[in-house]
Parts: sequence; C-alpha cells; structure tokens
Amino acid sequence: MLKTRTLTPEEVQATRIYREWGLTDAEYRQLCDQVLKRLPTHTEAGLFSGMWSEHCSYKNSKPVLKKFWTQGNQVIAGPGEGAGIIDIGDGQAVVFKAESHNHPSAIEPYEGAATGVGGIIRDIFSMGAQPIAILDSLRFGELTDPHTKYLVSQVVAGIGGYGNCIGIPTVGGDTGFDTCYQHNPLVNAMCVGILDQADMQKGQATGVGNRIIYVGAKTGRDGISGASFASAEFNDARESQRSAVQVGDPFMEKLLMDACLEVIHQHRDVLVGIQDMGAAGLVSASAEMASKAGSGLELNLDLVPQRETGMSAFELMLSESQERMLLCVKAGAEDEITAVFARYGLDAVAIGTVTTGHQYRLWHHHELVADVPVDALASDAPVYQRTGRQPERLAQQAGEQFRPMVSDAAATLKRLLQQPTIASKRSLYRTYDSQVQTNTVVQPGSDAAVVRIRHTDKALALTTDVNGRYLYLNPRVGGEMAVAEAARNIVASGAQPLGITDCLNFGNPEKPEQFYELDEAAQGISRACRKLNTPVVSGNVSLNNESNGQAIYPTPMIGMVGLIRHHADITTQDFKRAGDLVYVLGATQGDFNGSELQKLLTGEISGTLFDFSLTIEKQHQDLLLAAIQAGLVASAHDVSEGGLLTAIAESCFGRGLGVDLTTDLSAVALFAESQSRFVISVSPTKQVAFEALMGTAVTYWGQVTATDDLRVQATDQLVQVSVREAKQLWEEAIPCLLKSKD
Amino acid sequence: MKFAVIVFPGSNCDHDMANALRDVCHCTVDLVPATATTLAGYDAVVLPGGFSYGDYLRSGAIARLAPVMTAVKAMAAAGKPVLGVCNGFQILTEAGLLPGALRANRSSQFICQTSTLRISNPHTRFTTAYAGQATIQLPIAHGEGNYYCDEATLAELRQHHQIVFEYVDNPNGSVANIAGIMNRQGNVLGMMPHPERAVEALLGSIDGLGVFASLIAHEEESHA
Amino acid sequence: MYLVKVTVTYKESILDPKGEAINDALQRLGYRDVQSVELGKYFELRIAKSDRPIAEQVAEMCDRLLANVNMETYDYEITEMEAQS
Amino acid sequence: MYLVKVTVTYKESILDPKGEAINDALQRLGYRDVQSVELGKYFELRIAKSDRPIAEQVAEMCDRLLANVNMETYDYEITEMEAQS
Ligand SMILES: Nc1ncnc2c1ncn2[C@@H]1O[C@H](COP(=O)(O)OP(=O)(O)O)[C@@H](O)[C@H]1O
Ligand SMILES: [Mg+2]
Repeated sequence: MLKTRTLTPEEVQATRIYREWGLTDAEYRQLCDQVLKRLPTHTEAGLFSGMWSEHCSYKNSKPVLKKFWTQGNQVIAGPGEGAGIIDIGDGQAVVFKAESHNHPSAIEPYEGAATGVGGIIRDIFSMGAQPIAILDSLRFGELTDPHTKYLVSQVVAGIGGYGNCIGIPTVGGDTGFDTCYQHNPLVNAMCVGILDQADMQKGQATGVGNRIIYVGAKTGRDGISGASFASAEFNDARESQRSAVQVGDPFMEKLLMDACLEVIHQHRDVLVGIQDMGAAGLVSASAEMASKAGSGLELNLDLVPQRETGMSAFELMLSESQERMLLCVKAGAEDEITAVFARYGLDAVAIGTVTTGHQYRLWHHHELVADVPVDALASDAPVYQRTGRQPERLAQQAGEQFRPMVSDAAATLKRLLQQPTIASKRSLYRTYDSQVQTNTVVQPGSDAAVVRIRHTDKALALTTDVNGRYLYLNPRVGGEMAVAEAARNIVASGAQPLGITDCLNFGNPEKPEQFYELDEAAQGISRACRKLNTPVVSGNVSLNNESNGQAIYPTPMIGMVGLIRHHADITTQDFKRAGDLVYVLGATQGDFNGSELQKLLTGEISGTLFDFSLTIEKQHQDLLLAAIQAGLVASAHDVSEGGLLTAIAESCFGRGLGVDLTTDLSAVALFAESQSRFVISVSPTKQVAFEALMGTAVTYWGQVTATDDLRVQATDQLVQVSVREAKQLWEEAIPCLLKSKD
Repeated sequence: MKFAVIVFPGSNCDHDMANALRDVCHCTVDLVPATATTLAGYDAVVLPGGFSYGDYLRSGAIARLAPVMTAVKAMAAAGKPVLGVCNGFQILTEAGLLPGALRANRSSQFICQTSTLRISNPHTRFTTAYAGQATIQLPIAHGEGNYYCDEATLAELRQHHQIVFEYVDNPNGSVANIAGIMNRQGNVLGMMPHPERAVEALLGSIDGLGVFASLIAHEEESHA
Repeated sequence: MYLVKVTVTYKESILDPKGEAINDALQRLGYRDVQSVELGKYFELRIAKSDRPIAEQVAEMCDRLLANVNMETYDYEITEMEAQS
Repeated sequence: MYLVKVTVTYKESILDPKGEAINDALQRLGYRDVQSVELGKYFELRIAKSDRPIAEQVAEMCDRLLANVNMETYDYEITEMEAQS
C-alpha cells in the first residue's frame, strides 16, 4: 500500500518514490527543471504522476490518434470532449464513447467490469445526454482454462449487475476467446445516450469566483494511482503490490445520474460545467475543467466528503472512488444546486473556486500543498514519438493462403458452430436486462442492436466488433476490416453508419513491435473510417496489455452507431418465411488465413492476411442499404467468422426455418472469410425489383424452406444438417464449456 | 382512470410503466415519490420494477419501509387495485401484502427473456381481457424471481384461486410455476413478468395490454 | 459498544442454488471432500450501549429487516467491546 | 466430517455500499444506536475428513475461491462433527 506519511520534496527526490507512481526519472526532471523550476512537493509529484500517465495524457498514443479521421458534417463534438456527439436531426444528437477496464477486471472481475460500466455511463450523462444503451466487448482466454471460466462468469455478472440495477439496457456487444487473452482479458464497455442539443454540456470551469461543487459518493482510499496502474504492464512481481480495488455502487450512480440530468435540464442558467471523476479522480476532473477554460482553480481539500479518516492530500486527489462528479456553478447558486442533490439524498459540497491566472492551488489543513500551472497538469504532459518496427512474425509470414481440406463439410460446420468465438452468446447476454426503458426493438442476437428514438420514427443501430486474429496477421488491413465489419452489421440492420468510438487495446508502446501494431492499426482504422464516412468521435486507449512479456493480439475494438430513418427499415438476420429467396452479396475467395477454420484445423493463426477492397465494401454496403430502404429485403446478415455456412446457419436459427441452396462454390469455400459479403433473403414478390437494383453483385442460391434441413449443394458435396440439431450445438457450447469440470 | 406509479429510489421501470399507461392506455398517471404519505385521489397504484434502494439486502426489503407504503397498504385495505411488477411484486411480499417470498433464481443468474405464461385465473380484475387466451408472451427480467411459499400457503393460494399467472416453462424455479399471485380479496396482484414491456407491436408483443385493459374495464364498470 | 455478528441462511427445506454453484466450483478446483456448501449473509454491526437489552434489539432487527423469516433463519453472537470514543 | 463456517468481509478501505444501505434502513426503523453495518458473505461447508489438514485446505479454498484477497479478508471456524453416513 501507499505510504500515508507525507514526504518532503527532498525525500521524494532522494527516494525516487515517484517511480512507484509511474513517473520516469526524465519526467520527474522535466517537472523540476521546466515546469516548476523547483522540487515538487509530495502532493504535486503525485498529481503529475496521475495526470502524466498514459491513461490521462495519452502521451504515447497522441501522435497515433492524430491520424484518425474525425471530420464529417454530422460531427458536433469529436475526440477531446468527454464523449463524441453526432447530429441525428430534429435538434437531437447521439452521444457515445467506449472505455476499457482490462486491468481492474483481471484482478477483480466482477467489480472491475461493473465499475467499467459505471465509468462510461458517467461520461455520457456528464455531456447532458440520457444514457439509452450499453454494449460490452469482451475477450478471454480459451474456455478450457478454469480461471478463464471464473473470469467469464464474473465479468458478465459484473456488467449485468451494474447495468441492470441502474436501468440502462445492455443491448449488444461481442465476445471472443483466444489464448493470448488468458492473463489479460479485455473488458470494454460502450455507452450510448440521446442528447437534446440545447442541453449540451462542457467540462469547463470558467468565470472567476464561480464555485466548484463535488457531488456523489464520499472519497476513500480506493483505486489510488489507478490511472498509472492501468497504464502499467502486469508481471508477477507487481501483482502483489496492486492498489486497492474499487467497488461499484449502481444505486448511487442511478441517483447521481438522475440528479445531474435534473440540474442540466432545470438549472441550466447557473450550471457552468460538469465533468465526471474518472481516472486520476479529483485532480483530473478539476484540472481539465480549469485548463480547458483557461482559468485558475483553488480547492480546499478539507471540504471533500471523506469515507475514511486521515487521508492525505495525495490520496484525496488521486483516489478513484466511483460515482462522483464535479460541477462548476455560478457564484451564489450553490444552495440552489445542493438542494437538488439533497432531494436525491446525495452529498453536494462546494470545495473550491475559479480563480484568475492559470495556477492550480490546493489547500489541506490550512497549508498550501500544491501550487502548479494548471496547463502543465492537463494539457502540457510530455508526448512521446515512439518508433515502430515491423515484428519478425510479419516479415516472415508465409505469403500463401492456407488450403484446408474438408471432406465432410456438415461435420465441420457442426464443429465450427461449437467454437466459443462463433457459438451463441445467449447464455451470457440473457443475464443482461436488454429491454428496460422499453425502446429496444432488436435485442442481442442479431447483427446490430436496434433502439428506437422515442417520439420519432427513427432508431439507432449499435454494434461492437473487431477480430484480433486479422490484426495479428496484418494490423493495418485488420484495422480496416474491424471498421468494415462494424459497418456491415450496422447496414444489415437497416441503418446508415454515422461514426465510431474505439478502445485501442494493445501491448507496451515502448516496444517498437507493439508500437508498430498500434500505429498501423490506427492508420487502417482511419482509412476505413474515411471511406465509409464514419468519423472517429471518441475513444480510449489501453496499452500495456501484456503479461510476463507476452502481448495480446492487437485488438482495437470498434463501436459503431448507425441511424435508421424509419422503423420500417429495421432489418434482422433471421430468415422470415418459407419460400423467400436467398441471395449472397459479394464474392467468395479462398481466404483462410486467420480464419476460424484455420484455427480449428491447425490450432493457430498464420500467413499473410488476405487483402480486401474498401471500395467494393462501400459499394456493397450502399447497395444493401438501398435495397432495405426500398423495402425489398426480408433479412440480411453479414458474413464474418466461420464464413458463409455459419452465416446461413445463424439465419436459419432465428425462426427454425430450413434452406435449400445450390452454389458453384466448392464445399470448403463455404468456410472462407472473404470480406464484404452478406446473406440476404427476399420475398418472391420483390424478386424482380431486388435483382434489378443489385445487378451482378448478388448471386441467387435458392430458397428458405419450412423444413428442418439446412441443405447446400456445393460443387463437390451436398452439405446437409438438421437446423434443430445445429442450433442446439451452437446454443449449448458455451454453457457446457463453462460448466465442464476440466 | 388515474394511476399512481410509485418511484422508489432505484426504481427503473417507473417511466416504462407510466408511458404504457399514459401513451398506450390513455390513462392519467402521476409518478409519486416514495416519500409521499397519501395516495388520495388515485384509482389504482402500481409498484414498478427496478432495484429499490439498490436491493442491497433482499429485493424489496428496504422499500417496504418507505413512507408511501403505509398509503399503499391503505389502498389495498380499501379494495383499490394495487399492482406490483417485478421489484414491485418483491416489495408486496416483503410488506406482507402478498404471501410468500422471492428467492434468487435457480440458475443463480439474472434472466432476461420472453416467457410463455398460462392465465391460471382469467376471472380476476387484472385478467378478464384475456378471456379465451390460454397463454400469453411476456418479457421477464429478474435475478430474484423464484417464488417460494410453504405447502400450507400454496394450498390456500390454490383453494382461493389466487394463482393468476403460471410459467409454462418455469425459468427460475418458482414453486408451482408461479409467475403472479393475488391476495384473497383479489385487488392486489404481484407478478414477475413485465406487462408494461409488451404494449407495442414494434417491441415484439402486445400481450401485456390485457392487464391494463382489464383494470380499466373493471374501473369503468364499477362507475357505471 | 457491542460488536454483533449475525448470520442469515435459508431454512433447511429451501434449495440454495448459489451454495450449489460454489460447491460445483470447489469440486472443479479439486476439493472432492467438500460435501455441501450453503451460502448465507453475514452482518457485522457495531451498536452503542443503551437501556434496551441488546439481545432483544438484535433479534428484533433480524425479524424486522435482516432476515425474511418466511424463508430464512438467523443466528447471532454479541460481544462487548472496549468503548472507543 | 467437519462443519466449517467461513465469513468473508471487505478490507477496511473498500467501500461497502450494501452495508451503508442497510444501516440507513435500520436508522429509519429507529435503531439509532447502530453505529455501523458491514455486509459480508457467510459460507457453511461440510467437508469429509481426509489426510490433508483441514485448516490448510480451508485457507486455500478461501484464497482461491471464496474470497478475493485483493479486497476481502476472511475468517473461519472449524468444528468436528459426529460422522453421519
Ligand atoms: N458480450 C456481449 N454482450 C451483449 N451481446 C453480445 C455479447 N456478445 C455477443 N453478443 C450479441 O450476440 C450477437 C452475435 O454477436 P457476434 O457473433 O459478435 O455478431 P457479428 O459476428 O455479427 O458481429 C450480437 O447480437 C451481439 O450483440
Ligand atoms: Mg454480424
């Protein structure tokens, strides 16, 4: 644990204790020589260690993030604000952001996941938006490992525990399993809110004399140095000196959310700014609010509501106790604001004042314990231009595609459907309340979740996606594919893609190979975003996802939001009626490197990643969306892991319908993972119009049947499985693995 | 018809319930805070779903102590309709307005899905609109919906036809597949499934409308 | 000041699914000698001295709030502590 | 056969929102002498005798499953019971 005794500036220097908090010697020197021109106090050094951590300052990733495409007419606020904001018409906007809680979840999976959800919700309502949906993107080791089973059940319970209680539906996400995540699970949560543009808030503290109000849970010693901890790599030696875990209180957050939204809606004239306390707690929220506004700030720490006794200034400033917010309100309006919070039974205390100048001053026990330039804390953190080097494995990649042999495609399909990455996630997401708020039109289980926008005929489509295996083989193209896949899911649901948020989960950026992956992936993401007109409006970086020197696959989770113009456009992936015609949009090639089939047959992923064309991708997406908007499509499903047969099977499962199809592909090609494809079903009455619109981009395969047979006649084999049996295998795979004793 | 929907700290289906009653069923609805001490002027009261007071002890245990519960009990005693959905059902059992208790689901997990329910008693003031309908589909979403009562209580529930809804495919382990019960007088109903989530075709089912339609029809008849 | 430790468990006839799940997990970890697990709640209360007999107060709290006597039973243990001010 | 009673509670600096909510409820019921409430977990295990020392086994189970030592502490009490077959 951290020492509570306050050290003298000389002791801080001599003991180099700042290293334990994550500051390097060079950063400490920069602080002494350039920022302060003196030795920092214990508290000051602590403030900088939090603010200059990767988590708060993005010092390693800033140069990479600059490459993102963030433009687009629809963008109201892009990266830099608490969350991204995109115009959806009628004076409304959609607000969304994702956040990673990987390290905390590795240590305490229930609370780590729960507090991850709690944190991202605060980001959304602090913009003035009403949170309407949560998504979760999860990566674990293989489900044969007992500790992984424990992690999965606890993480899922934690996400549900928080979202269900606060009353925001968890409507979607994605879940994958690979050995590389065994000691470093990924727990990313995304929250989406609806904002009336007039309510838009900024995290700013302007106006000399205006007051800083602290609201919500009392401050304890939890999660101190969490920001630097999240930014550090795991190793066994470090495990034993972790800082305390945080416990989430969704009940408190529900009250906090309702009360803050009431202040935003009904006390707009006296509210100057509002910001959540996340990483690096009070220092981060307050310094950012002041720095953004070009103000100075003074806080009296004795006034901070405290759960424990004897807390030092360092601890108070860096605690990451959950469920806290910071407000800036006009001088004299303190009582008006605290009265609102009192009705919700919440502590709200004026702890400071906006000052002239640009100094950030903290008083504790009548002593000035910190007096530093506020911009140095918030915006002048060091930035590192890391260098990348192509990893050996990429240089030595086999240039050829893996050529699998599949003699019994039906049996192979059944095995694939039981691979945890492909198998149904229903046993996990059915523990999430996906319907509270009564807006969820498409619940988890289809390509994207669909949530209607009340009092309009519009709806939002939401998804998260990324396939780390593709990025492992080629971070740049894999990055493009992650965005493309997300967009395919959005389009298949009947929506126009609007924009993305991301969580960049990577290894240690100080290692040139890891930095290379990050940098390449960002460029791929950016290129795809530009091409698909989905600007990056918010995101989060989680580096150092390594344990004992072994990094995870590069895994930039993409969270995408799309707009559905009319309820009538809402489309799901399941076949609707016997007799409907089945088409495949897009071409199939022998793309097996990085595929689920390669993993199944060889136990690993290798070879160069197949390339793909973003131009064709865009064409296909536009075509499908046009067909949906013209009312020609009964069902649409994008083709991803497991290839065409998997996609066809999934479309059969929804309503237990069969298909009778013929293709000029060989059976093995039905497992290829070529991009830019969809399985579409069309009512016979729409056949002519559909084919006229789609032209040669689609191929007719056959019909939906009222049988239990999934039949596909390939050139070399007839693939035939019972839909009921296949569905059962697919649905029971994960529950069986979770329960099995070995 | 004028409804009071009680808002406990932590209620989160209060707005869903009010929207269903107001926008779909065209009733008058007030959201009434748990600190209220009277429910005068209301024809019916609804305890909505959610996690009152975080449900940090047992679901419904702390909400039972809220000031408004005295008024709710008075409504019940006066024969006015009292409907508890999900957390509302849990609160009604904790408050002793309905017998039995709700335990953690058999799977010990939260379950969110659509369930098929049998209308075990179509002759209550909450179910007359379901006449001729053997089963309906309603969403459930709860972690503690596993109904428990002892043998003697169950025998009584059966004898007085107090079992109103039963699960066809018991998802949570409830005694006798119980999904909803009423008191002996027939004016207090507690149910785990969410009728307010099934009032618009866009969201998948309108089978929940029957509960509200029955209540409204009964109210109109009694004033006729 | 009293330190009061209360345990609340399901009545015997009531199935305890969470306890069973934990038992399963223990078996999976190789603890084959574990015959049964029951999961209950544990409360640690600090209560100031007053005129009212402490045991009577605690039993009442259990009946009224800490346990649901329809399905749970409780047990408690009271120790007097040095008064710390 | 052993009867093992394990209690698991949060470490001191960890927030216990549940305990606080219960304390609030007790105050509302008029128990003003209650100073603090902590809510923890209670496990009752029945474990067959084996070669391995029972205390060692129980501590290991706590470390590995019943408690998360990053935020919780545990305590246990072991009593030997008449063997029932
Ligand atoms: N962790 C999760 N939380 C909520 N929903 C999930 C989760 N994992 C998967 N799902 C849901 O399961 C369905 C299938 O997911 P996925 O296989 O990722 O689809 P796709 O390959 O089309 O992106 C989707 O509806 C998705 O939202
Ligand atoms: Mg999909």
